[in-house]
Amino acid sequence: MNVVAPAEPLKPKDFATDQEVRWCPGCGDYAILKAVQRTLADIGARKENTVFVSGIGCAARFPYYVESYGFHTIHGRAPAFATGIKLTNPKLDVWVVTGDGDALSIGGNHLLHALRRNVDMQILLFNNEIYGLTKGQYSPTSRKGTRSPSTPQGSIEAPVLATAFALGSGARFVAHGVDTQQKQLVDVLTRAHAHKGTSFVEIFQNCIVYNDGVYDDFTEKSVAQDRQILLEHGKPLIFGKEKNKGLHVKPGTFELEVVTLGDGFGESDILIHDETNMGLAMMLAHMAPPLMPMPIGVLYCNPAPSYEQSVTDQIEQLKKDAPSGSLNDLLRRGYTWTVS
Amino acid sequence: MNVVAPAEPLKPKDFATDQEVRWCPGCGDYAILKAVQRTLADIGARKENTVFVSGIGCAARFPYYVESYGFHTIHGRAPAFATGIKLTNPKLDVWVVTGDGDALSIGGNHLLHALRRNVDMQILLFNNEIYGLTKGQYSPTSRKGTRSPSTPQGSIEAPVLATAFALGSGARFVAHGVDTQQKQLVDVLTRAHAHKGTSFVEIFQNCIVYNDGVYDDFTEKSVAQDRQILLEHGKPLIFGKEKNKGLHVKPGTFELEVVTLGDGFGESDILIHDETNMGLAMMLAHMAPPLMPMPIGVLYCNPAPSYEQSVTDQIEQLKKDAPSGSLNDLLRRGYTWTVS
Amino acid sequence: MPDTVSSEPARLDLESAVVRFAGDSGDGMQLTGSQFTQSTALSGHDLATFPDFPAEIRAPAGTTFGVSAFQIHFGTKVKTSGDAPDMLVAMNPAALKVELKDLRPGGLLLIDEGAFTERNLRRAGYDGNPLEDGSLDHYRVLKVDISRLTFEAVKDTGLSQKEAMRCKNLWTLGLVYWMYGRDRQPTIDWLNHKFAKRPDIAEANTLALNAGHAFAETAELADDFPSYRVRRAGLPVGTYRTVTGGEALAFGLVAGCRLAGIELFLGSYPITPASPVLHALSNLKQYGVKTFQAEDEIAAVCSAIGASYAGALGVTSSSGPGIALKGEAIGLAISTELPLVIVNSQRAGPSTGMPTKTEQSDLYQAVYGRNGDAPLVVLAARSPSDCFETAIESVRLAIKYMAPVILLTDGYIANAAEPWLLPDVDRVAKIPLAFRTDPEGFHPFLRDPETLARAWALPGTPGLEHRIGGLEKDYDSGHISYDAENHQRMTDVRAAKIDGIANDIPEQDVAEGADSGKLAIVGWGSTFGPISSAVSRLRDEGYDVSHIHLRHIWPMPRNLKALLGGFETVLVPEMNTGQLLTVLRSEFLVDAKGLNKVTGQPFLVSEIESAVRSRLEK
Amino acid sequence: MPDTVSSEPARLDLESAVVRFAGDSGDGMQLTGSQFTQSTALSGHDLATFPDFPAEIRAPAGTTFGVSAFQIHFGTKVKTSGDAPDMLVAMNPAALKVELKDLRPGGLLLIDEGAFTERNLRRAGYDGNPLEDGSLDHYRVLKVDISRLTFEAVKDTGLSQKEAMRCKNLWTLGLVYWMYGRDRQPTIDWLNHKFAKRPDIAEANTLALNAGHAFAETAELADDFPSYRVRRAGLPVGTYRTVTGGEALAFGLVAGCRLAGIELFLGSYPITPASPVLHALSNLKQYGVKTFQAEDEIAAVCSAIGASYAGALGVTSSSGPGIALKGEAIGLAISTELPLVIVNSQRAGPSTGMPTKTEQSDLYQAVYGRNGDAPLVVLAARSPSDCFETAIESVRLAIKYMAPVILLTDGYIANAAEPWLLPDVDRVAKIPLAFRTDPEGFHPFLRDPETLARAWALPGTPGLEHRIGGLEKDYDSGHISYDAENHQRMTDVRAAKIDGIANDIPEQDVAEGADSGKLAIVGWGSTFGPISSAVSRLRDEGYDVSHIHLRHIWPMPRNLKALLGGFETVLVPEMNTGQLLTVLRSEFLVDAKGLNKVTGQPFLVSEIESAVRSRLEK
Ligand SMILES: Cc1ncc(C[n+]2csc(CCOP(=O)(O)OP(=O)(O)O)c2C)c(N)n1
Ligand SMILES: Cc1ncc(C[n+]2csc(CCOP(=O)(O)OP(=O)(O)O)c2C)c(N)n1
Ligand code: SF4
Ligand code: SF4
Ligand SMILES: [Mg+2]
Ligand SMILES: [Mg+2]
Repeated sequence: MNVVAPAEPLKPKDFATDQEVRWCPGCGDYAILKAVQRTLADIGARKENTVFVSGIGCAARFPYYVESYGFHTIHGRAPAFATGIKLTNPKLDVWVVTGDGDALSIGGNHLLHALRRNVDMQILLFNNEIYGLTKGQYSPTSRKGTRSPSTPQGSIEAPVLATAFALGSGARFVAHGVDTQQKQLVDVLTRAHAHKGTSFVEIFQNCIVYNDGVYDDFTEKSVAQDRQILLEHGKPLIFGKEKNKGLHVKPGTFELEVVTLGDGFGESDILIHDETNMGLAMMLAHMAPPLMPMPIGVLYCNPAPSYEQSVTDQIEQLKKDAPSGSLNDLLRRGYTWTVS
Repeated sequence: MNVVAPAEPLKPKDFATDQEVRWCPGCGDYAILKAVQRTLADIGARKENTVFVSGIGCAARFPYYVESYGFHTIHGRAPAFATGIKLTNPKLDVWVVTGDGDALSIGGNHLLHALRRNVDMQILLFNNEIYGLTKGQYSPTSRKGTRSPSTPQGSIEAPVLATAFALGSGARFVAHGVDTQQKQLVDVLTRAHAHKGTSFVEIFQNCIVYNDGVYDDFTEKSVAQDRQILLEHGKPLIFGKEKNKGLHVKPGTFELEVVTLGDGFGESDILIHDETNMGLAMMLAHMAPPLMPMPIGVLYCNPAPSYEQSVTDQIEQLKKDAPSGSLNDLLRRGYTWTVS
Repeated sequence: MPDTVSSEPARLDLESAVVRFAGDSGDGMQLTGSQFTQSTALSGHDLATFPDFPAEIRAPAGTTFGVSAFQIHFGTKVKTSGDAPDMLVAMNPAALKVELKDLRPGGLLLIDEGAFTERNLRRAGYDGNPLEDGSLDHYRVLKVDISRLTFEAVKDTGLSQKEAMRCKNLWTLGLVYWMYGRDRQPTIDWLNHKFAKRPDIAEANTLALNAGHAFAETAELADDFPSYRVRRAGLPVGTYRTVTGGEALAFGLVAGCRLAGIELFLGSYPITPASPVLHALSNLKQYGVKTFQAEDEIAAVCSAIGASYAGALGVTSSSGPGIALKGEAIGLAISTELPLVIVNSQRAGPSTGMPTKTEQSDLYQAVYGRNGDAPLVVLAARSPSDCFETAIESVRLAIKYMAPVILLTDGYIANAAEPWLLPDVDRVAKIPLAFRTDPEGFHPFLRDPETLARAWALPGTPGLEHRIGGLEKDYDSGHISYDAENHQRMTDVRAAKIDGIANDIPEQDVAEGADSGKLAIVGWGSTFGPISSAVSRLRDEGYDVSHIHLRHIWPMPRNLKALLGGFETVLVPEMNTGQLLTVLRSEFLVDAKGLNKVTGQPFLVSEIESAVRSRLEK
Repeated sequence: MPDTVSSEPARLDLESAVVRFAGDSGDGMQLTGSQFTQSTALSGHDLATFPDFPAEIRAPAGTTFGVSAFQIHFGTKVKTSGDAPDMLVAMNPAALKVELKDLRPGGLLLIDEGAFTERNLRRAGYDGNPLEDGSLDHYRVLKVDISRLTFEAVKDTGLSQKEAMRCKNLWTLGLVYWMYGRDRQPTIDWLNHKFAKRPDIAEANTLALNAGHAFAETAELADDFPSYRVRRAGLPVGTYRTVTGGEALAFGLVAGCRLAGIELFLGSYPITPASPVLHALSNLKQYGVKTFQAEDEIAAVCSAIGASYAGALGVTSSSGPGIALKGEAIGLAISTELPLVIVNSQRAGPSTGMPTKTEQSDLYQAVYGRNGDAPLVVLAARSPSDCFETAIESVRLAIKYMAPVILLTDGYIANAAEPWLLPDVDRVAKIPLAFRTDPEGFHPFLRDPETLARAWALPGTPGLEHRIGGLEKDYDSGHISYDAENHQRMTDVRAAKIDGIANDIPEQDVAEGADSGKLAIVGWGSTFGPISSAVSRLRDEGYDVSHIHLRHIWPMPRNLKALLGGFETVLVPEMNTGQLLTVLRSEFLVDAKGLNKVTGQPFLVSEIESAVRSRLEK
């Protein structure tokens, strides 16, 4: 390795390590890795100032494959490590990579508090709706009825909706991406990075070995346009091959329905996407095919002061108000007496 | 103690134990205890079939004061213990009592999964926005700027909204109660008990020692009616001393505003409360004085199969499809051979 | 001299043989191994297996870190999966690269030539081609283009190239079956059953199996292919099956609960190598079992404790890092004196370590790893089938003493298979259990004067309403107490209860050898096999060495101190840096010596032998 | 014989005195105690205090479980907070009921008659009235209607009855001040400062203080009220302050980090009795300190490890149950070899136990309580002021060896106060620290050949980009490795690194007595005071006994084995069932004996003395 001169612009491949990538051939993680390396190049990231932090899982192997600093920690706790890192050195650009089990099973509490505190970092959740690394047990995002080694008769729990959970936890940036939809994924990652505070991105990732095709119902080329709605702030919520379907608020109620432009509804009847509206974001987070389209892009973005910033401000203020003396002074403040 | 004949109806005082109640004089927990004992009597609960499970904290001392079975467990884990208890004996009536630190700081992950699984039990969160038992550090529900032994300059995080978190976690019953508003509290507890699945009730509780008066802004007699909105399913969302204020949906948008009946708005312009609407519940969860009234009562109620029920059903089904033989048969199924 | 049965080749007689199958994670080596194991068992051999797979689910084809291996040792007096293989099957260059070092000099090497392409050779990190550069001269090499021959065999089935290639392992298995004179039918039956939904695949694999077999059989090749007759084991009479530690443990827990007439509740969270127990029990729900995959290890153990509180036997299973998370809750079970079985399938640590590799380094954690004075019971299983009995013993002690029991097993035992002489469960002693129902004079910490166990009173019982928790309790009422003397008394009784168990467990026996003498090897857990083989051989050679193997780690058998006192030297082989050693030294002030191996691999018999030889002259 | 200074009463001379204030949680006994401590210190006494409060925040008035007590021992040669009090102040019947048993026969008993109402007597569980039934005959009883007199004193301030009654403790303090000839001014200053926002309250308390003082002073009562002159301590010259363990520990951590020129990051979660460290550090943010109250103990330690990874010194603090939760993450710090200081303020266990009571029962957890072979450093502080030095030593070892250090303290040390001869921090040796910056030949597990510590390379450093984690790492490159030999090598080096620290710490000294002889008392942590007092007295009486006190629990000082070998008997007093004992026995095969007390209370000097007497004739 050599010292990198801050000037020279980096290419995606500059963010590849010398380590052999150890995911199963055909795993969706490869596509995500590609998108992330592309994003890093696009945003002009510096290897030395970039840190990838992960928990445990197939997804969590990610840091080994990005030429930057990386910390492969323990299962479920990555957001806590990342918080310590960012608080200690706010100049670092911190990315957390986690899986659905890592983030939402064992790690749910840390995810909640990272989002609530709004530490400036990006949390990428690779959701394959399964525990990959431990050989295919169902996960908290697995659909009801998922048969797995630990649920031979099928799982019985309602899955947790990652983005709904994030919104309930007070997240200020919540988005959806798809592993193989590179362009949108890079766009979302770029926005996530630009957002100051914790950005939460759920990426639908295909596990070819244990859960192949779970997302086909809206990612299959043939159905994608009719089953996905691409979100754009300030634009009407329209989708469909013919761009003729849209979301409409039943008047006087708080409900959304899909209507077809033309028969009785004009563009003005279509709800405008407002990234800052919590209730709307929550409704979007609950939408899923076949009844509703899957929202792709930014569901919610409503910036607030970031945690590490407030910490720094508070300490700076304090140093003004109560400048620290020497340690000797510190020990001697308050009641002391002398024996001579 | 003597065996209780199932017949005889019990009074609130029958649910009091011989243990001296050890909360600080004037603590809101006393009022909640009273309401719970009253509720138990009203619903005709049996001491022997009732189990109170708690974590650690002032609130968590609760089980010692209810004449029933009680398990004072460890910090933050009560929902997990309760799940094991209910799965083992679904006939038991299980109540979880927890504090804002217990449930939302260390216990956030277990709360998420209990709510998601929808185990049939009541979770009562005594929210005093402080760590009482450990002498007053700020908690995840403390408002920004809370000064405490661990935040001498004031806390800097956005508090987590208990009910928003519950909704994001997939809760099917979410409600608000106030410690000293006995009648409403008993009503809410009664409905929570009637709900099959996990019922989540956030109770605003005053900690007279470390956080006295945090809820005065909407519980003070003088302001209560103008600062609280009492929720009733199917009824218009009207409130105020003169019952002349209401919630209105800005047409074509997904936003709520407070309007005054009379000037331009009639009762028909007021949104009807729909307990089954997730987006609305989320908006209600985010309402707070002074701009909006505090919603009291049931924010969301949308029943789904309870977890322990599904577990039992699945096992019953299995026993039909693949009746179990003797253990000897079990060990001998599959390839065996004999040495003679 | 070999007898020549008609149509049967002249077969060399062997006492036992060690065969290792190695290939890509994708080559189905584990499946091949388990089929060969099955057939080995059915032909009446004693056997032990050692599956050794990578942490990666399915590493890129042809990489050395993607190599998956399965070793089987079979014949008579088989106690380990064998030191150096007599035969190595290498399905590709990477497999050869990784595994060759273990093959014994002169050993048989079966290689799929077809896989030795430029690309694969480079992937495996070979500059040249070992098949040509003479680097295999010390071995007996059989090169066969298995890839091509397999393709030939199945090409008419209309399978895709990819699917066709998946049959390579069955072709190979057919060939090896021939070498060891095995019957193909059971495997064919199994294929038809497994691929009931894809008959074409079942057929293709069967074709491959038969083709491989025929290939070796054909006269003109016959003598290239050595064929063996391996001695059948003189196993005791009875009905057998092969069993892995994971299965046996699950069966044992179910059996124990049945013997006590209680429901089994498993609260668990997946983790390598502990998941097999969760999987096995999840398939036994008809047998009074409830399994709960919790959100994490803490919830898993807490749900299990809740289950015990409500009247089931709570069980939780994990591996080192997960057990670490359970420490606080285990303390609550100790304090509230509820039964609980904690299964730890140990793996290489510290931290995440090497998840798929075996180790014994969680003994400290089991015996000492909690806050406060928090004694509990610790047991260890010595082999796959021993997991059954040890699990029953855990259930017995947990229930009888209202105490948590930690059952230690490891990654080797969890996945290894061995023949199991099936017990008649109806003959096993019942586990007495009576829940408290009488309100007369009841309080939750009322103790049985003999066992010191507290009363087990279940929610739902009229008149026994009570509250328990982790705060210290008054000895005489069970209410919260901060009284100084009472805390001493409760601390003492919690310790006395566990210590007393020493009188309820068998005295420590000597597995092999005299009960006093020059040297005792004291082992626990999965080192049983290698120690026992080594001791047998050494004793045959006339060495004065005995083998003592502990099942009860805490409390220890009451006669152990005296027993160890009878030996000049005590040697403690462990797959850790000396953890049992610490306990033995502090308990008995015996100057025991450690023999420690921390490589993630089981001991070789030879390693134990030479350690003894270096310490003893005959 | 007492000299009579004008206006000063005839005062009895005392070597030292033990006073205990006891009352309701609401009576402000802790505040009274700390003010009396302040004034004791200012008048040049040596002192030790023992605050003993209930778990309940503010239990209902008048209940026995709501009694809060504060004991202070002052005079010369004070090493403990004293065995039996010479004087007991009982503000209500409950306080009398709970505390009387400890008062020495003939001891002085100051009672607030006014609080001995029917109701209070019954609440406290008295049938009769001890003030009348003669049950106090063995003591010297002073009955004063403090309640009424306080009310009289403050009635003109216009305070509410409730607020007025809150001044009782200051009235009492005034009286006690007179008895011990104390100056009221510092307390008055303190009141004015504390209640700056409520001058009326400050005034009322001052009135009460003066009234209590005047009451005793008034001639006609003078001789009812004994007055004392307690010997000033012959303390070494220098500047002093009183300090609790919690404060000293925080100061020590800050000092250590300053000496290393590094930021301190505390990740913590509140828990009794560990919170004082969190609180103290939260008030020192100007001194290069960041404190983070995490969502739980796991996040706390993980954030601290993250901080160390990023270049601060990560510290986490908790008590037993919280430390239990940190075990898995501590394993990661061991595996990734990052510096980390873990402070455990021990409390009575197991499980929740008795949170406000002290104990030493987490030593097992510290030394052994993790999965895998996971060695780290364990230190223990012996007294409040010793926390300062021990904290600096923890910082030094954590940084120099890139290893986690567990610092053990306990509930007694955390809350007890003692005079502290303030060190000149500028004179303390700096802690050398150099982060890696040179990319030449760098890999993250490159080791210092001498300390075996790995290179500390921070994110943000160009050219040193690298990945670390909990999977086993290759010794020569730091990349993931499942290689068998490599795992052995890494396991060995992790152990060797920690063992090597034995050469970097002082040899074990003998605190008092000869370095060989009949009996050695080996202690650790907060038992220092009682052991040391006992040994002094015993030696004065001619017993051949020595006191050895360990700061370094793991690794142990290199000369310890030889040192212990020099004594016929080794006695190990511990507030647990014998945890250090286990380590000493296994390490050195020394037949040490335990003296164990598990009541949640510190040892009494007399308990140690009699244990020695029963074992030794002079
Ligand atoms: C404390 C602990 N518990 C359990 C495990 C085992 N484990 C490793 S990864 C994992 C879940 C992986 O699922 P996910 O987070 O969805 O990642 P994926 O493999 O699907 O990418 C589990 C249970 C562990 N390593 N550590
Ligand atoms: C594992 C563990 N960590 C920390 C604690 C200390 N602790 C006890 S209660 C509590 C928080 C109490 O706050 P809350 O849950 O809001 O209950 P409250 O006392 O306010 O009713 C804490 C941090 C503990 N007992 N156990
Ligand atoms: S198991 Fe699934 S998620 Fe893991 S690497 Fe393989 S395909 Fe990807
Ligand atoms: S501290 Fe607060 S919450 Fe706890 S008992 Fe006292 S008043 Fe209630
Ligand atoms: Mg996953
Ligand atoms: Mg609280």
